[in-house]
Amino acid sequence: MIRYVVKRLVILIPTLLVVAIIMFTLMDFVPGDPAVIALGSGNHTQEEIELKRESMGLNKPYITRLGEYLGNLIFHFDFGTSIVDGTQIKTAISDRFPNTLKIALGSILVTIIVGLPLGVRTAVRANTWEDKISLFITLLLDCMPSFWVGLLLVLLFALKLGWLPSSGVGGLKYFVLPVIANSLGGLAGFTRQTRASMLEVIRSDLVTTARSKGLSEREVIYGHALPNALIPIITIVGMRFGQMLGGATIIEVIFSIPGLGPYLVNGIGSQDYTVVTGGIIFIAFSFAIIMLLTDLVYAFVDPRIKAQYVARNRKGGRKDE
Amino acid sequence: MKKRKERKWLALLVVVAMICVMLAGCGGKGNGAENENGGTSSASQESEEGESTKIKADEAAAVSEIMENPAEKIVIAVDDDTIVAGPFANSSGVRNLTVYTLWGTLAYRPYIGAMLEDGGLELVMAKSITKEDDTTYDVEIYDNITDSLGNSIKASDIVFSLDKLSELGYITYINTYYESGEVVGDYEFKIHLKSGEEGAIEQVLVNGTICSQEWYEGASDDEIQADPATTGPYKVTNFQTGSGMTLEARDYWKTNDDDKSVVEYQNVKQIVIKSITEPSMRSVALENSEVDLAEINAIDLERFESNSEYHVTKYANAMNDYMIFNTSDDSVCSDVKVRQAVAYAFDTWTLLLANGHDQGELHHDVCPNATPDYVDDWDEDPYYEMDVEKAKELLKEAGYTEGELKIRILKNASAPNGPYESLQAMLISAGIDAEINQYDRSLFLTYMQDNTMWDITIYSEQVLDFTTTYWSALFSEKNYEHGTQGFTEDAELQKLLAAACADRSEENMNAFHDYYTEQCYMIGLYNETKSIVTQSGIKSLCLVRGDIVPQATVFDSGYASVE
Amino acid sequence: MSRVENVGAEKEVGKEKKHGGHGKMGRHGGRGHKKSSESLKPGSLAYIWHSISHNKGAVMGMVLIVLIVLLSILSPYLCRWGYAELDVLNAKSGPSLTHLLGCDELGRDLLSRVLYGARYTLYIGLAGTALSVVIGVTLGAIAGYFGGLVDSCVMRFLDVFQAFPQLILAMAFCAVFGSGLNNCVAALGLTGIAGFARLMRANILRIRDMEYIEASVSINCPTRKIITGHIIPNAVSPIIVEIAMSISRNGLASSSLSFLGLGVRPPYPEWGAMLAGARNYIRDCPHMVIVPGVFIVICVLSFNLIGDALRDALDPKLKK
Amino acid sequence: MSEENKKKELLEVKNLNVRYKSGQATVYAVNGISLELEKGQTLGLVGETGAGKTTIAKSILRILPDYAIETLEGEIYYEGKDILKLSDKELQNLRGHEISMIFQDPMTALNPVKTVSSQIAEGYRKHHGCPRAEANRKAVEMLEMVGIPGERADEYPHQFSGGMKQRVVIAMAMACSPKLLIADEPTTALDVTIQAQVLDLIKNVKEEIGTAMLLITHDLGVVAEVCDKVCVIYAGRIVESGSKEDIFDKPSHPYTRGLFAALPDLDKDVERLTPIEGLLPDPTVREDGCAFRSRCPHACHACREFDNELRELAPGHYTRCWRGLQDRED
Repeated sequence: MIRYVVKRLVILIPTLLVVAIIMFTLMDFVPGDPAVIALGSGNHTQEEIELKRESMGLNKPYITRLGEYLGNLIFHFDFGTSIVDGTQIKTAISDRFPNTLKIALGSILVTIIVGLPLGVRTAVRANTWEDKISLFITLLLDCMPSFWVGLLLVLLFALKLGWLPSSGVGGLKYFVLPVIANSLGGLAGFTRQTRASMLEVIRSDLVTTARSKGLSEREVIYGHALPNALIPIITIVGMRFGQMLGGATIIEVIFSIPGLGPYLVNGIGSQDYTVVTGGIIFIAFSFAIIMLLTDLVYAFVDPRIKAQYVARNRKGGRKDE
Repeated sequence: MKKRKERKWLALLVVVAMICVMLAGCGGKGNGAENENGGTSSASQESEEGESTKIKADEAAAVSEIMENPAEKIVIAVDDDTIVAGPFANSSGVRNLTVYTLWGTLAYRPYIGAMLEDGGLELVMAKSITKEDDTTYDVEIYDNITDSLGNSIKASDIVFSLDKLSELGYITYINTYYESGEVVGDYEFKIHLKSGEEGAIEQVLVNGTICSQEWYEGASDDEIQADPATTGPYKVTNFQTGSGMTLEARDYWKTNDDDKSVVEYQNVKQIVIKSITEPSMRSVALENSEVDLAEINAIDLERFESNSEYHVTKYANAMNDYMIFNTSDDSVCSDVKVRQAVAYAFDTWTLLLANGHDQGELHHDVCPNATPDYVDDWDEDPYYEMDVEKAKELLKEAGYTEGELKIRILKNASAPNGPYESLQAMLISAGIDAEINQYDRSLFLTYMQDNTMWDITIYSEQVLDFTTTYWSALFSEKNYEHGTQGFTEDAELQKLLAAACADRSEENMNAFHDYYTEQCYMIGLYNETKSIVTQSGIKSLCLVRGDIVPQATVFDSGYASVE
Repeated sequence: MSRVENVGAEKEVGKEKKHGGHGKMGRHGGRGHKKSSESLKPGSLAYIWHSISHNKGAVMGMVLIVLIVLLSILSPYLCRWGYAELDVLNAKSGPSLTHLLGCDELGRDLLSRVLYGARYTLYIGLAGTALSVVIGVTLGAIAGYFGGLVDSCVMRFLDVFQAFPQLILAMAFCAVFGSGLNNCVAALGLTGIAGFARLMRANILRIRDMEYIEASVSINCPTRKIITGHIIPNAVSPIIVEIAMSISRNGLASSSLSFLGLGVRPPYPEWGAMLAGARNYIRDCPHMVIVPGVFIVICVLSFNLIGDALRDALDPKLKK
Repeated sequence: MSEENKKKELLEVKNLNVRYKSGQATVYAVNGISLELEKGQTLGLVGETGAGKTTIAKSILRILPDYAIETLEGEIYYEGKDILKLSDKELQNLRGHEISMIFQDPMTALNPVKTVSSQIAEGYRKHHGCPRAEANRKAVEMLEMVGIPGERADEYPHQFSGGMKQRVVIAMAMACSPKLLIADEPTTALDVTIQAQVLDLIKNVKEEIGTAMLLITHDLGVVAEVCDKVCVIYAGRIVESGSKEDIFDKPSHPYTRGLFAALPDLDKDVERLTPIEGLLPDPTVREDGCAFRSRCPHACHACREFDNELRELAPGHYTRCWRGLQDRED
């Protein structure tokens, strides 16, 4: 198993290198000259710009700049400094990532805690009115844009009831509203997916066998049916968690939470290409890690896949995506 | 046969929760009534309608009166999430609020038009400044200046800081005027300027943030940005990127209150800066007493004005909006008739309303009526009021049929949509096909210097001392590669400008004003009245050129911060 | 003569005998002439249409969509006010006789803007989805069918693509090429590719090993024909479901883009832009947020209902 | 049924009717089945696929898919109590403890993500409330009883062959030594060599624990070897029932005869076997008269008016065909 994890990590490096190279090259072709941007607003004489280009090393040929950049990236995880205000991108990301992580983790937990039982219940009671109503409500939540939901939640819980702070960062209670606003959106998709995979398993023979052993309905559904329906559900959870690591931009802007979202949005807004490149490489890296974790969880949940990983190593074949 | 489970109320509960969320959200107007008392003018000191918000000279309240009730803490919500505390940085919302709180400068400008010669400048680090000739000044500084880590500040540190600022290029004024510094003694040095222009020395004295060279060169990047050795009256604690920081009063080297400039007061022990970029969230934070002070949009203002627990302070926005015509041959606006047609086709007050404000001052020149050399009777003569018939006539004269003329409006993405959409709507109804091209902030600045990308745009500038300096910033060919900010190459314009700059006689000022207005190269629009809402414990705010000086806020005896 | 009838046309395709000409479907015993969905070939358009029209939700969804499209086309003639006409006097006013649904902050009539704006949101939803379907499906088909090196290259490329959050990728795209209707569509389209490609590939892998593909390969029918003739039609059913979902997702995403100032440029009254623009007035003039919000909800709901009906029609085992 | 063996009786099914709803149509799966089973006795249900055999078995344990059930009528008495009226709790105590079931396809019957021993121990713990260790010991004991080495107890189902999996299913069913075992075509999914082993295993375990068995199959060979009584099922009805000897020696209903004619017989030298023509009638159509008449070689107009009543040919031997009587006479 460990060999499998190592193998996947080794495959990771080329993927990220490709991402880094793509982003670095892309940002070279984007309009706007980094030196001018570094000098900020107002107009500058030509030699000032030239001086700045020299100090930023922009005159070196593309290949050496790329080599330097990748060298820094791999050996000391240094994404370089921001063009606009010269701050270290690494520190900015390490300051901001915990906030995004808290929202992402919170939202995933809420999605699972609410979505899973709801999905199972609607599957067990398929096509009854309860099934139709909960699907309709989650669909309704799905349709409402997140900034609208965020605002309504603040007006109700922060202002009217005064239970929670309205915005900013601090203790855990600052993250309650953003997490709810962020997770309501994805609930419909998650519930529907759980319902679909549960429906498939509920009608299979193994459930009938379990029932014939005299187990209670709860033991049959949660003990036998759910473990077998987990694989597609875990894929959805992994995919959504990976996406959220890119920063729930809208929620972070509404609740003034300094996460990766606003950092990248401002970076794109002020053409701060080193920030954008660094941010996206970091997100790609964390996304790939989450994908690897999801695959590992597969093995944990389903022994057949674990066997496949272990067997795959001995034969040296490629794990089929 | 399956026994029906009894959890029917689960779905009902969810539906009920949904409805009350909707009602609470949208019922804002409805049940906000309990504290609405019919919009009568509240007890707070509200500037009456029409009183010109011109700031001639802020008589800074006498030091003793300010220090009467020192406060423990004040929590300020700002509309900007780039939290910056380092010595050298670009100007931004947070930077303008805290630069003088954290960093000492040689001098401070308490009002528009304050100059060195007439003693308007308040000296901070500089003990005395003597002018040797137009481009060199000899400055003597106090000998007991220290920063928050105790490093002493000498002349060498000051020259180092000014050189560093000009190298990094964050403050354009320093780059345009500061040539070099020459250390003469431990506490004395000479400043050499690139040009003897009026106001040049003030820009260097006022904008040069000073820090200790020894500390700067020894500190790591993170320390410089997040935990700097500040030379101003406050130091930084609890720095959170993108979210806020806390400024704490430090034992300041200048003890004699009389020498202190308004920025050197320490009237509150702790200043907490909280970044809340969403306007509606700022008013919620204020109502929910999470902050003591916040800038509020006009739309949310009404619920605070009618509430005795809050004070509303109105002030003229330091940035003045004006419209620029691209008069180069690559644009349709090279024809004066087209420019005038566009000028007559829209109404400026509608633009102001569309910007979400209901108060403000319409301009009769690109420069607001706030400078000593502004000619008051400009405000009386007619200034391109909306006249659709005349606009259509001018269009015909320029040879365009209805809807044939296509105008490209360049817009900055972060500027509010309201004014541009209403401008577009008015132009369209006057038969001019207008299109809005919106770009992000820095791409917008790049395209502004490219005469093939736009026909008209709205830009804003801050007036610092005189109308002539404001004019030269916009029109003088020295500042732009070709012609003026609107690419106008007009020798007559430059001649009149030079004359006005040399001698600010009314006759010269009128000549330039009339010429460029008649040629319609640029037209002044407005500066809206902004409003800051504070909790009632705060008696008055120290507002200089549109920026709050938090350390000089005047508190009531019963003041207590929300936190 | 015994009548042959196959109960519930589960998986076998076209097993029952057809009587007479194409028009007359299989005749049924004593249960009158009603054509039950079992008699049509599963996967054929008639079958899909038949089972959708029996699904109450889908019918409602389709009626709403058609209604909105009609109103949008007719809106310039129906409404008294143009969508960009300013009526500054009663800006921000609530629903009144002159303005049925009230005005926005500049005094433009919300009713005409919302109706006229429908075309943009729908255009973004449909065009964005079309772009991702075309590129995504072909990529998925190629990766799925050829496998091996081609497959892993495409998959690695998709991994990279999928790593970027949709919003950030769309923003980067708009920042580089400027915001505006078509860039917004291109941005949303690009970000949808990975989903469709993966779905298509999974289906292709499932179908590729089926006997009837091996059969057609054995009679050396050209690969191109196999892909277009056999694989794509059978792999298309999950894609149709995903299309419906993607349209509603894109429509919604355009409002997030407008929130960040990258969506449709004014004066086009796209719902997302209207919603994002009115967010600061949510407490004092809620109608400015509710009107576009309700229309977005109706639109997205209808597409989801249609999507669900399609899924039930094309994936029988989930029907019961 | 005579009075005295009433009390010996373990299971009595009276007039069981089961109808499914499929789309708009109703499927008449079981149309009035009545049968009895004494302790330790083995009853064989024989019939073609789709005759309703599995539905009967599943309705005894009430594990029919309730989303698809339209009506489930009749009484099923187990030791005097009607299973259809039992509460969920009582039903759960019954399943796996008093009555347990073996399924047709071992590949899908077992839970792939749980170890074999845990799946067996689970049932045992449920009914005996004993600590985990004891349940596991019982599971290993059962596995060895069905011929699976104890050390393989913690492996997963995908590591076992089809035959081995069926042995696990049997071990699971017999864990709580039930009084009645329902076996739904236990050997159909296995290849012939394994079939014999599994059948012997079932017989030995049954005798050892003294379990009555309801065996569902379409393989007359299996019936001959294992069953004491036989019921022939056609289109949801018993067309002939009786002891093994009655059915094998004196088949009277045309369908039963057709079944035997379709069997290759070693001692008879026959060129071609005579299969029964056509297929089962459409279950969504209720027809009067004898359901088999469309395929019955002796069908005539009388069959249409046939009142579908069982006729007693001899004590314990019934047939649902008026013609059957005559065969006995000539």
